Amino acid sequence: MKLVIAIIQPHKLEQVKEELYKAEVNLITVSEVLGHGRQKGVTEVYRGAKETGNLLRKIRLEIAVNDNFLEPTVRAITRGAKTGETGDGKIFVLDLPECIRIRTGETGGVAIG
Amino acid sequence: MKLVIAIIQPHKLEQVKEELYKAEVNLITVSEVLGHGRQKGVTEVYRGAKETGNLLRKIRLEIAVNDNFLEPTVRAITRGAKTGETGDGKIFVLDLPECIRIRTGETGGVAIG
Amino acid sequence: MKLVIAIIQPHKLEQVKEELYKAEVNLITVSEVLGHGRQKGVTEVYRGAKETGNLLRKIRLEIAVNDNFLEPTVRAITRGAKTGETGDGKIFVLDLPECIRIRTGETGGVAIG
Amino acid sequence: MVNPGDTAWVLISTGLVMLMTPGLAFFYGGMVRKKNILGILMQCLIALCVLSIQWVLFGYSLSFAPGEGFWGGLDWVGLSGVGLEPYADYAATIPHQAFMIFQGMFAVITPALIIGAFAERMKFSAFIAFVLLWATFVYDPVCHAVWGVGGFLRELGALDFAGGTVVHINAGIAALATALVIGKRTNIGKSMPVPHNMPFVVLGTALLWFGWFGFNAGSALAANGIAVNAFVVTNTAAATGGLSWALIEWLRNGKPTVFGACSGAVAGLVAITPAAGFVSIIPAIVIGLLVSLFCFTAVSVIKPKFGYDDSLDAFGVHCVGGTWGALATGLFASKALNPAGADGLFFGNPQQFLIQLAAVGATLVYSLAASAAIYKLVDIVIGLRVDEKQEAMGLDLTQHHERAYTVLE
Amino acid sequence: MVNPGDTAWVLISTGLVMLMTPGLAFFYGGMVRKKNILGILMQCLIALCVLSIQWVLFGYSLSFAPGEGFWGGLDWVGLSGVGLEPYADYAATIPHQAFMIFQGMFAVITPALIIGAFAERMKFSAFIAFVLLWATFVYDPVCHAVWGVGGFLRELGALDFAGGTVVHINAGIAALATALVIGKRTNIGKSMPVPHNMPFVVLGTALLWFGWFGFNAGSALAANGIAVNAFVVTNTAAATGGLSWALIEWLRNGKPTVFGACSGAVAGLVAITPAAGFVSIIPAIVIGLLVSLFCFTAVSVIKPKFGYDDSLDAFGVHCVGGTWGALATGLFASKALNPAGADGLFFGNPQQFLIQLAAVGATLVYSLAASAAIYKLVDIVIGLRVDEKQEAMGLDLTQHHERAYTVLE
Amino acid sequence: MVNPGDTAWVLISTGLVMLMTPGLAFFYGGMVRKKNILGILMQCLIALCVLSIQWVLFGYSLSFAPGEGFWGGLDWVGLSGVGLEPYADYAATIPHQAFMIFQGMFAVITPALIIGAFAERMKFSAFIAFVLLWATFVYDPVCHAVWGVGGFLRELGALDFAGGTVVHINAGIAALATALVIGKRTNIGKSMPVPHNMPFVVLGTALLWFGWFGFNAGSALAANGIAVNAFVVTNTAAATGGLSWALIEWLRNGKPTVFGACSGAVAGLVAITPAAGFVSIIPAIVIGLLVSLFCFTAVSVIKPKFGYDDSLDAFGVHCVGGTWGALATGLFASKALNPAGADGLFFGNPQQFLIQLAAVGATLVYSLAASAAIYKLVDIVIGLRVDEKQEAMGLDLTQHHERAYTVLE
Ligand SMILES: Nc1ncnc2c1ncn2[C@@H]1O[C@H](COP(=O)(O)OP(=O)(O)O)[C@@H](O)[C@H]1O
Ligand SMILES: Nc1ncnc2c1ncn2[C@@H]1O[C@H](COP(=O)(O)OP(=O)(O)O)[C@@H](O)[C@H]1O
Ligand SMILES: Nc1ncnc2c1ncn2[C@@H]1O[C@H](COP(=O)(O)OP(=O)(O)O)[C@@H](O)[C@H]1O
Repeated sequence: MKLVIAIIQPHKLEQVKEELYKAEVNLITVSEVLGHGRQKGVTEVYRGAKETGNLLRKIRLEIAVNDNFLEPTVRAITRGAKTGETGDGKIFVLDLPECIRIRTGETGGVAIG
Repeated sequence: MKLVIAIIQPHKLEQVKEELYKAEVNLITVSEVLGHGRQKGVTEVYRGAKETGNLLRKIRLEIAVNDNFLEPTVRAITRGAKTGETGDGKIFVLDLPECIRIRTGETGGVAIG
Repeated sequence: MKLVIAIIQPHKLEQVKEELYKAEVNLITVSEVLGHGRQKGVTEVYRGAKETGNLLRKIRLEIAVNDNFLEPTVRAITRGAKTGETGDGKIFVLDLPECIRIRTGETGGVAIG
Repeated sequence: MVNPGDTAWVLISTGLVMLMTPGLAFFYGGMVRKKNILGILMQCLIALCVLSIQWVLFGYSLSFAPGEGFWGGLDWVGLSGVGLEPYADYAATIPHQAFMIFQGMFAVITPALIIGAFAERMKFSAFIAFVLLWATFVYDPVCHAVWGVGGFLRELGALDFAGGTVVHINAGIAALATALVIGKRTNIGKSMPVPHNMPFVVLGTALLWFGWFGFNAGSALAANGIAVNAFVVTNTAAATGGLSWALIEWLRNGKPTVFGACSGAVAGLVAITPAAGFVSIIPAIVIGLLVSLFCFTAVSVIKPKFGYDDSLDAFGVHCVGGTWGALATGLFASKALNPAGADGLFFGNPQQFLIQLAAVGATLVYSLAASAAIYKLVDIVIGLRVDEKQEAMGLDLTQHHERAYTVLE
Repeated sequence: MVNPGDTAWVLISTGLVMLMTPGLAFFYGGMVRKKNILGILMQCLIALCVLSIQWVLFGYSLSFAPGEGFWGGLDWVGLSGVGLEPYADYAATIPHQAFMIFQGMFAVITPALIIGAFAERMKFSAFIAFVLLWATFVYDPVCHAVWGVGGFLRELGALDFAGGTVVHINAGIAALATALVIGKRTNIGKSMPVPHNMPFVVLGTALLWFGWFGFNAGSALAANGIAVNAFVVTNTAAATGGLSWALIEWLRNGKPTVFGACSGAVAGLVAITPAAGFVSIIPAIVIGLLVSLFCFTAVSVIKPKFGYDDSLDAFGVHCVGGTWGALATGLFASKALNPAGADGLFFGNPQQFLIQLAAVGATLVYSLAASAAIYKLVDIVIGLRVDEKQEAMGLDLTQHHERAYTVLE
Repeated sequence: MVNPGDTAWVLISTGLVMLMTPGLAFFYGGMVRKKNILGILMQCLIALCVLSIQWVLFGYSLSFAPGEGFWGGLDWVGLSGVGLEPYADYAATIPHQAFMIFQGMFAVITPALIIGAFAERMKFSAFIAFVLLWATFVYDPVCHAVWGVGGFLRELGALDFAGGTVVHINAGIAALATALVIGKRTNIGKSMPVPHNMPFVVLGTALLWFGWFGFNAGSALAANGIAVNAFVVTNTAAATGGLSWALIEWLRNGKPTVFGACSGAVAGLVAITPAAGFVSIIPAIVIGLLVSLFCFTAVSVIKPKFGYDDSLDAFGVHCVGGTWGALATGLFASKALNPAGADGLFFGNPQQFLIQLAAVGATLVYSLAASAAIYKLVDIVIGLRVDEKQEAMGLDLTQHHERAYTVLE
């Protein structure tokens, strides 16, 4: 099993979710994060003091998948999130040795979906 | 060492924390996330436009433990978080090769607690 | 590749970021979390009801690095975040088997930076 | 004859009192958990809607039409006979409808005060039924008894300038009744829920304080010296109440809190309400200083001891503060200040104190019994509480299919 | 002669109407996504600034200087001749400048209402140009036609107590025009953006309701019986509108929402505006009950069907509600209540209903055409829309280099 | 004799000015970091409490009892002799206590303005001591000098309609003194803290603007032509100030900001304060346009250059804006408008400009010295600053044991 962590642009969330559903990946966990990457932020100005807003709002997705779903998941995210400009984000893939469904106590691959 | 990530219902946090303390797991990191799982969200309505609130508020726990604490941790979370209905959430267990306590520079198992 | 997760004090973020930039680690993802550790929270009082504010505000950093950057990264975080008092936080290091840059589709070490 | 200055004052005072209901909504709304704030805001908003209509249709008639000791009757139903000429028995220099709408805002906020007691667990449908019944069978009669021509407490000589008995004791004791009937929120106890947005509590306090100038000084029903006196003592009691609560916390808990200062200010406003047109500045200071002691004790000592879940302390602040204010009026009232009033105990007339006691007692007994009965009735017919799962998800989502705040974007 | 009571009432009413623009800012601001709230707040704030200045410089003259049917002329430019003595043709008991500044606040909020239509996608520079042109070439002439000495709809005998045609139909139909010209927001459709801060919507509603007392009751321009009547029916229509919308939702969607109750209250306030000085309490209830039905249908049925993106329903609430109010005035107006008015259809004068229809029609036609033309012109010269990337990032960052809320600390 | 219209106007104006302190609380509170907002709200709230009490106990007497050049004396301590009849030397048509409580709200907000200078680092206990001492030894004497019967600047003929010297210069220069004495916040410099809640800044601005109508137009102490004039120029200067600041930013930084427009509106309100009853519309426009230039320069050019940490620009806005306003009064005042005033330089009386200069100078010198001394004294006795760890954790948790917002649920 794998744990996929993706950092994407906030306004791409809807599209990514759609692509994931199309790929039959329905279970996801989403949170708001701030990211600093290659993308330059808009300069913010407060009473003349300029802030090079170096932390930009991003969305973080966390998706646990069985191995055979890894590639479709990564592709779905990429399809939904790509604009071709800096700031599109990254996908990180971790090994996931164990997964437990709290409701049933099931473990492993069957607990993921 | 293991890194345990759990997604639970918001109103179960207090109980999970209690169970964890009983299991002598005292160090945790908590954040608010949105989850999409099998649980159906309540439909939200804004001026007649219906939103199938497909992202539900959840709590994410992150707990680094030594291997011998893994099972008690998982059990404590399960005890605290289980209602038996969809939406109870998942526990993900990752391998944690290294852990450092910033204050002392200690590393490994001793730095976890 | 490694995924470094660090939990630090909120007011140390600026310094940690600076140290990371000095170490040429420029890409990070930041979020707000609540932590329960050894540090005792300030007791909060609401109409006489005391809350031992047992969840303290912390900052969580997530940084994917190539292996040769691991040590500089850990050291930079430590330099920036350390005060020597409880609550300074922890650094967790995970193996990161894969990383994809969404914009270009690049994978592996080259996609990290 | 209609005096434009007095009319202007009563109209703007009416606006100020109207603003208190949203003020209360934010005061209470900031105190609850994020998932329940819309529940509070909606209850306040709907109370404003429903009771505004009830008032012009029949509430005003029940309360103020000249009638029996307890009941104004139905002569003024639908405002028939309530016109744009003054009705001198109530106010000789403003249009009758100005008096009517000013009083209407009191009839709106009083039931809304009770919301604090059953916050975070009540069904919205049951709330509407309750608020309508309570306004009709508790507020209107008590209002008539104290302020209506022919009302029995009015005849008795009870002093209540702007609503110590009618508004605060009445709603405050009803709050206790409802808290007892509906029972505690689930899963609280070990760790009490914490106010989710303290700035909203402060915003609410500010709007309440501001609006209370209309509430109290508007109750003079003219822009005269009594109005000015009421304005001055209102501000003073709010200030001393706020300071006093903060100081009590400082001594007892080591730090003064914003929540405490807000609570104290509101308590001071509550306590000065019945007295505002009858007492001068030094009594106002005393009233404000002591009310926070009484309310703090009720909220932080008595409530935990008895364990009832008056979630946002509607009883602890309004009933306790209102009772103190009504009794203090019997102590400090002075005919030198307001010849239309009476002298209190400290001005040589212990009789007045007894009258005040009687009025407080009558209100407490009637309102407690009637409120509990109505609330129980609603429980039987509709059911008061949301189920446990709904309570866990919060009223916003389950009662209104809305969320207060988005997380993303 | 200047009457202090009337002057006090008009001044405080002016303050109340001023407060409605920030009220609107929060009402609208709470509805948009987090990334666009400052865009809304800024547009409202700058409208208040720019139009306050436009008004004293030449707007007031264009609107109210005695002139032709459509145009007041330039006699009162820079307030020359507009002094501190009463100008009896408009208001005999208050300084002329008091009338001027009271009207000024109407001239501010009317263009600001349109903001709801093009929210979340308009360039700030284009907004300033548009608002200035619209105020000058749409608001001022319509205002003159209806209220100015010599105005052609005034001569016709059209009744508009506080701005049903001048304010709500005018801004509401302009909203439709701008929504059509600027086009839909990108990426909406499947999932409509959700209000990011419902408590702000409630706060805005509360401030609007409060301020509307000044808007309507202040339009009596004196603290007299007509002002009191306007105050009472205003509150009543807001209450019935709010309740009615909630009930419609309850029946149709299973649950009443806070957003619905707020929308309904505002719709009730809109609808009663033209009628406030001419109708009594029962018509006010009818007006309030029905307006929510009409506006709900416009917003939840018609808009989705036609698919225009009137983002925050400025058309659906203000044009629809204002039209109903203006026509209802022709139904329910009564000379018994206000001899300076006229009788409506239900009081034996069908003529008045036709006059109201004509006034509504004239306003709709002129404002629709002129607003679309002006908006298109601004598009050609400056460009109306931010580019797609800016729309994705939000107006706050791209138009103002600011964020509304910090995430950390 | 008491005039109800005038009394209504002064009472509601008092309410409006009271509302400015919470307005200020949100204006300032939105600007600080999340962890310090309650510190701001609490300081404002407690200032309202403590100074309301100080005022009725002895502050009013020190300020307004007929006395020496600098000191009103103790004749009116505890409001003895301050009754419900008019006191003609101050206001002939309203109860004396109405004048007293109106002035009391000025005495509350003036010290609260200073909070902006030492925000995010001051101990709460030290704050209370400071605010009480400052009100007594700086505000009360300066107020007496300018407005009290026998006050030396009043005798000199200095014009200050609603508080340019007494309120804004006085508080603004004290702000500089305190910022210098307490020193900079730790760890700022590289990246200045960013306002945590811009909508609160806008809310505060709106409440300030609204309240300022009472502040300035209420200072006529009657609902007459002067009040109307003050109302009109107040709104105009706020509008031009807001627009002007936005335009300056547009030219200089490429984009206008909401924060800038709010700052400019407040600066415009500050500057028109001393002039409001003495100047007409064109001077008001000039005053508003220029004040933003001066304040923008102070805030964005001078402050960074000198490096003092006037955190929320209490000096940069209030002292700079107030000074410009006081001097502008000496330029633009006109007896034709207000015979009780004087002619300014542009109306042929250069003398008045010199008098204004003298009044500004005297206030600056006295307040700077006295404020610094008091602040230093409090530092020695109690200690001004929280320790570094507390500053890092924030004032909310460390001074009040509360958090403004919950993260979960
Ligand atoms: N090595 C990394 N570690 C942690 N987060 C990263 C890393 N690289 C990118 N990110 C996250 O991804 C976001 C987008 O990265 P960025 O470099 O702007 O995009 P792109 O790779 O498309 O040019 C960043 O804001 C940050 O949150
Ligand atoms: N495979 C997964 N990847 C990421 N998050 C998941 C996954 N499965 C579940 N979750 C998280 O757990 C929450 C609960 O899952 P759900 O399917 O509703 O519960 P249950 O498994 O008890 O039926 C979801 O809202 C989501 O946040
Ligand atoms: N084992 C752990 N698992 C998850 N989070 C942890 C763990 N240990 C520490 N943390 C996080 O780090 C924060 C600081 O830990 P704490 O024990 O207070 O600091 P220190 O180790 O410097 O004494 C905690 O608030 C918590 O968020």
